[in-house]
Amino acid sequence: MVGALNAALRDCLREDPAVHVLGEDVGALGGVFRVTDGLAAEFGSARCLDTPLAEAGILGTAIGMAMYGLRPVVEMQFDAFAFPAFEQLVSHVAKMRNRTGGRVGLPITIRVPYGGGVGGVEHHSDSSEAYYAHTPGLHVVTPATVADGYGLLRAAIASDDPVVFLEPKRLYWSSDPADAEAPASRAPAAGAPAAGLSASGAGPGTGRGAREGVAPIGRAVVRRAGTSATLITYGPSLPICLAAAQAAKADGLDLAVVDLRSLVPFDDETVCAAVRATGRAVVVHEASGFGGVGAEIAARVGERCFHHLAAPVLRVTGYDIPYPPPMLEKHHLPSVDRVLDAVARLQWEQ
Amino acid sequence: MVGALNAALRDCLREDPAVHVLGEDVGALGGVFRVTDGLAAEFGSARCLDTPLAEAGILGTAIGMAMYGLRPVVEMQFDAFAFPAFEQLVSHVAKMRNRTGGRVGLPITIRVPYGGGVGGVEHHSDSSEAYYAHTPGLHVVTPATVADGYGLLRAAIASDDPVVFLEPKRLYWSSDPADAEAPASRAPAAGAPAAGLSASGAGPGTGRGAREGVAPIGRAVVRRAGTSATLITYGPSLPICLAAAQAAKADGLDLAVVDLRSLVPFDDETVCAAVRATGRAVVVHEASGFGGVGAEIAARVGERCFHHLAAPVLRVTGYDIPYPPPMLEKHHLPSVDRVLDAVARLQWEQ
Amino acid sequence: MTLVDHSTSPDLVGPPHSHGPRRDAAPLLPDPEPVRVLGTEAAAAFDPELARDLHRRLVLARRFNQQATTLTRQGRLAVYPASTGQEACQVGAAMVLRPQDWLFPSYRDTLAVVARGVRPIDALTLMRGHAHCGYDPYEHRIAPLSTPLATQAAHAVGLAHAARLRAAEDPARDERLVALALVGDGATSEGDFHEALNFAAVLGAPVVFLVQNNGYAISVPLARQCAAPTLAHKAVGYGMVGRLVDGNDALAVHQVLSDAVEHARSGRGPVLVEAITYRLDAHTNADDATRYRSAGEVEAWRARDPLTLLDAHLRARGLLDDAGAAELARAAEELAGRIRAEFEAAPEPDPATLFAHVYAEPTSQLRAQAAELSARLAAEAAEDPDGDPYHLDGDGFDADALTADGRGTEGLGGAA
Amino acid sequence: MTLVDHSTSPDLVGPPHSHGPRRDAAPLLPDPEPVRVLGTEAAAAFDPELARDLHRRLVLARRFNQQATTLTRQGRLAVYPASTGQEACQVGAAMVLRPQDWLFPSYRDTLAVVARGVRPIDALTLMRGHAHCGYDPYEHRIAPLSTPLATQAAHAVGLAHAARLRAAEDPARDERLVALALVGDGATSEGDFHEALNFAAVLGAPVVFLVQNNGYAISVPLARQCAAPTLAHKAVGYGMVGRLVDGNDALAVHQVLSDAVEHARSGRGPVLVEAITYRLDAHTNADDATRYRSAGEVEAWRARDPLTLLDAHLRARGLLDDAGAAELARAAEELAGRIRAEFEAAPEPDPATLFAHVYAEPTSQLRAQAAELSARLAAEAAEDPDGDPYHLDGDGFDADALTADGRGTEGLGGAA
Ligand SMILES: Cc1ncc(C[n+]2csc(CCOP(=O)(O)OP(=O)(O)O)c2C)c(N)n1
Ligand SMILES: Cc1ncc(C[n+]2csc(CCOP(=O)(O)OP(=O)(O)O)c2C)c(N)n1
Ligand SMILES: [Mg+2]
Ligand SMILES: [Mg+2]
Repeated sequence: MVGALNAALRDCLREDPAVHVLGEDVGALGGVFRVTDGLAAEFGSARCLDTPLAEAGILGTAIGMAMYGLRPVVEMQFDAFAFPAFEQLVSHVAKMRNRTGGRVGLPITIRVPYGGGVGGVEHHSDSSEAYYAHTPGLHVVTPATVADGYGLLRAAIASDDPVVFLEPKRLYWSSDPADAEAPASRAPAAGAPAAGLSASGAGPGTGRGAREGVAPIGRAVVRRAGTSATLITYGPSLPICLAAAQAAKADGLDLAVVDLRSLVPFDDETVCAAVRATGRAVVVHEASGFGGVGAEIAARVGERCFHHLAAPVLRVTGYDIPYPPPMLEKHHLPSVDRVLDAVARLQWEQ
Repeated sequence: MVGALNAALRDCLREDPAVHVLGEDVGALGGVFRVTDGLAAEFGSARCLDTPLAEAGILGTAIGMAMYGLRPVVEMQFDAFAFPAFEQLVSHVAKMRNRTGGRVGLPITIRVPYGGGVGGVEHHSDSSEAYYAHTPGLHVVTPATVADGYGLLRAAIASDDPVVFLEPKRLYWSSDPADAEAPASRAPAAGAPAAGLSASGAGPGTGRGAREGVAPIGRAVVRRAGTSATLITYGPSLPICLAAAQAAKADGLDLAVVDLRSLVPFDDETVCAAVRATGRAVVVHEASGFGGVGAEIAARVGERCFHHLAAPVLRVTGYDIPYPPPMLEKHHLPSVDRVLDAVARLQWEQ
Repeated sequence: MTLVDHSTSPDLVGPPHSHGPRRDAAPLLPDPEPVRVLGTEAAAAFDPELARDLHRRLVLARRFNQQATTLTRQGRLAVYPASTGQEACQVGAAMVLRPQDWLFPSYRDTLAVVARGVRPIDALTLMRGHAHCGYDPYEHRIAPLSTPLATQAAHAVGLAHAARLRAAEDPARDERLVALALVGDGATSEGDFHEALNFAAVLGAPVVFLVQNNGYAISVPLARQCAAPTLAHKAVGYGMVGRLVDGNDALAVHQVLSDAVEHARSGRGPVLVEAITYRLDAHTNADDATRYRSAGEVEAWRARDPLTLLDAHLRARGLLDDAGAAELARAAEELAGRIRAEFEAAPEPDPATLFAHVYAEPTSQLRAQAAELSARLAAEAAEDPDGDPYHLDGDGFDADALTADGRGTEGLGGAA
Repeated sequence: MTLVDHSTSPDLVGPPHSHGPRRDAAPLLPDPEPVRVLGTEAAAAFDPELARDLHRRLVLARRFNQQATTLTRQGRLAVYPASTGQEACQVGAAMVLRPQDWLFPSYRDTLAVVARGVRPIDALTLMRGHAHCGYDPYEHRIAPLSTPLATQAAHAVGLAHAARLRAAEDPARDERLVALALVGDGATSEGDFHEALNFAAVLGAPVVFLVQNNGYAISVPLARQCAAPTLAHKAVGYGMVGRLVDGNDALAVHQVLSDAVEHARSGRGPVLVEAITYRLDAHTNADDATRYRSAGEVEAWRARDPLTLLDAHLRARGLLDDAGAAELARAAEELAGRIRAEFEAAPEPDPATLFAHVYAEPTSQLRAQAAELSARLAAEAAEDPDGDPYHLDGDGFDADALTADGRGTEGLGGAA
């Protein structure tokens, strides 16, 4: 996915002089994950700016840049290292348009590598999407495929609203899973073409309108159609769910897999249609379960699909513990087995 | 409630020389809400310390104090002004015990006035309990009555774990509602006496053990027994729910009201027993709904009480918007009418 | 464009202190004796018209503070953090800026906002509780009053930096813009202050940071806030120029800030100015200042009231007489009356504004929530036709209605 | 106890700059020429035994860096941020502390931790990935290695402040404790650094802040990090003493840090020390330093290797000969061997540790989650008896097992 993200940044920098990248080590180094590789060389150190080491300062500076008409793309080096910028994010970035009666919008993209599974030492594997998703005024998106890495980042940068763009560290070196089935169609009523695993499945972008390969913010996609039960997931857990669906075939279960892609705005339509079709749902993410995004998903599915549910909506998530050290993280992360265990508990006997 | 909080601090300062209060304006001024009134005069400016204006510095300093064996009680002046300390809270306070294999516990109480309804200008009325509740390693409690103001603060300070102590600004000047019915008994299996509206309803404290008037962390209380449906709430919304229950009588509905008091640890037992008894539930809080604590409550009630539910668990919350200006906040806050509307949608016809 | 001089990369075979830019500290350090004009020889040389203009604005600003405080007592203003005693800083900050410049005020800086041309009612919208920011930041080049302390300092840096970037791309469109960020003495303790100053210095951004050191952060005196020789001494730690000025000497404030702004404008980097002043009123109308400071202290500072000092100067130099003072008093009353009238005429806020500007386009969830509220209000209105007249069918927040007719008044300057 | 001298409250009738404490800036400012001992007359006066001890520890520290780097190549260590080239700072920091003092290291400071007496395997636990902090902070008076940059500086302030508070209550129990916080040049840009220094100065806490200025924050050179004359110049902005030292001169580092620690210990307040040094290796084994710095630059600094400099000094003064060097090399190999042996013997981590120490008492939810994992692992073990041997019936994390037998070794000092 790193290549797709890099390409998206490069294309945006090329097409729009207002786009500026800034963050720690994004210049000569190309970022610790190399997502900004070569950008300073091509566009100069002013447009791909190595900042001092201070995340609140970075985001605060980006706010001022956006107020002057630029479209800053901020890189936070790791998820936990975005926390120093939390006040700037919650009290300013998320609220600026609202507090100025629509006058001052902040088209800032905040790229945050998140999640674990890469052997990172403490503070390098956090999943903080729940904090962002609960903050009105932010869009929160996360790609799970290479194509969406490109398409959603384009859309985020094109958006006139601030977007927290969560990059699953585990999938940085991924190519799209060959065994994933072709994208199933979205809920027909939604009216936009499904964005699939290839960049060709473009839907309407936000902000400055759609472009080739731009994935729509606010649209989930059914990665795998199924009739038995519906797995709802996003980001780093998509491959787990696809693998679980594959494995479940052996038990005669045909699992649908929904990739949310966008946590805010939330695509109720696609999710509810997919759940109603099966009557059973499991939500999967690696962040801690308590108060996680999975709670919101389970709650709203419960509200909206109550009479279609044959079993409670279950959650498979990280435990309610600080992220473990590398040697133990495998126990914490949702696994195919844990997903299948949850599916097995969906009251099939009734 | 201010008096009860002040009394709790005073008693703790008297009883335990390790207890230290620190924060902005907690000294001569007694805090902007006067919760620390008179403490500097009685215990000296070192034990009730006016700090420089820097929340990360305050919490970081408190961490070091706790490492040396003190029990710091930190005041954050307003909810949104705790955000600068977010990294210290999430990356250190919440994780220290875990990351040191249990060697270094941090008995820090972080008092945060939260919520709206007091005519505060922007950034003065936020509700951020969802951020804290999603952070493993923190306890998160919030009193809704004067007695719990005293009892839970005592328990928080006595706890050997960090406690985010959320004080509903709206209830600072409250006395306990005279019209609330006597506390109904808690789920019998839980084994602890119910903490009622008077300070006499003491249960076991944590950490250094129970004391007179100390309310147990981790125990919800049924504020009103009822048979028709169960309102689940906490902090500033408790009076709304009690009033709604009162009003519902006119429609022949007998609503139970559960006051969570402790968001983490969560009292599944009391909540589930109360929901199972009625088969219908509405969750009420003033924070924005999306990804709020209400989502967690609805999700876990859905998981645990699925076969007892006659209707979906509904939520009445603040909208998914930045907190409004004072003149408009009444529209945003859950009201008796909104609670009753939700109750009316609990599929009574079926 | 060179953002910073990187030619000073480590002298590899030289001494190890070659790390980073080496520059002489001496020119960056403030004179610990604050700059004064009043009572010095420089006062005689000061432009008399400018001095009179400053004085006029101080008089109006003082009246504004009084009127706003009165409105809090009448319950028409939820809260007001008066800048009484700090008017020389407020007025000076606005006056040294050119139209292309930007102001980044703190919550106490309503008067700087008004002095830059915003209608009083709009500058007070936040404190009235009708909306968050009552003026259009782009129209006036003023960021919203910032309640989270020190956070807006970084915004000033980013904006000034962006303007330089744009100017470098297209020199013809170079605005030669300066951003002025206002913070209090207490706010200098925040990490955001530090980060903003460092970014400004490293980027060489044209920003002036004005610290209004009024001696207190609510109840906390400076001695418990910072142990530095002066707050201006912080500048050297960022490699920027630090200056100290008597903040109650309107002429000195104007001079030091003008110099600082031109320093930044000319590309010589940011400047930190500390103005030593005093808040004569309580923190806000809700505060009880007697809890933390003595009446004697306040009285001593009242003797150094910036208005009194400038008044005395003008009278001594024959630039003000009783007739002039009476005329000024009338203008001040006219301003107060206008504020009251604006308050009378101000419309109630529209609940539709709650949802209209969370995002550029409301999400489906927000549309549903807006519809729910709209239906509820409609039902309430049906029950009680005399009640709340609002419903949610419009785009909401009619900020034009708030700012229209504001053009001619131009804040304190045009109140005559 | 007086936390800060508040007798300097505003001189009410005096000049307005009476706000806050007035103190002379001059004694706080660093000499922009870093302190050196090697190559100066002071070298001759330096205690020969101390110089030899320092040298011995530098040799061992260097070998430690090499061995750890080798372990990363063998995949036995997940990551290692070497301090090669910075050993004089690492060793100096540990040596100037007394037993009652506390050390607050950053993630790069494994060697300072080892030099203070922690077993290598325990100091490396974080980087091995077996647990977060492998040593008992209370046993060694060392906080966990801090990955979130600059955040631990405030912890040092709080701990030092608490110790003073306790000492004031009971002077007989006064430990006269000093806290030493280590940060990098990049970390000085964080707001947390600013806040910690300000708190230390206002509280008068006995803290020494040592900035190891190695010229880079990962890839970002100091010139893009800060434009100050030196980082030590930041001290004056807090009202504390700032000192600059050649961080590759082990004798100078020892001297300046000793002075700073005694300054703090004697109640004269905190000190900021900038040590100018260079990281000879990449940021970590995962980093590619050729992307941002030249081979020539590295070579130039290698000529100022702290080990080479001290070696030359000792040989010139007849304090080291080939036989002594050979003995040292043997001790270094012994250390390396011991590290490898400790790695061989280290047990696998126990999954029970995941839940055991989130709270003092696990919540019911955590107990349920632990039981779920335990059942799953038991089921897996039943399917595959040769698999993961862990189950979750214990209290978990047996830190004693990690630290036992570590007492006799005393880090670098006892490796002989
Ligand atoms: C981040 C943050 N923390 C705390 C507050 C609460 N608060 C509002 S004003 C104030 C004191 C500000 O003092 P100073 O910076 O000196 O400005 P002054 O009030 O004197 O103008 C405080 C603590 C805030 N607004 N923002
Ligand atoms: C708050 C925070 N932001 C970012 C990082 C990622 N990071 C780890 S090391 C590093 C550079 C540190 O540079 P410096 O302070 O000079 O220390 P050095 O690596 O040179 O020892 C960065 C940016 C972090 N660990 N913490
Ligand atoms: Mg002040
Ligand atoms: Mg460095």
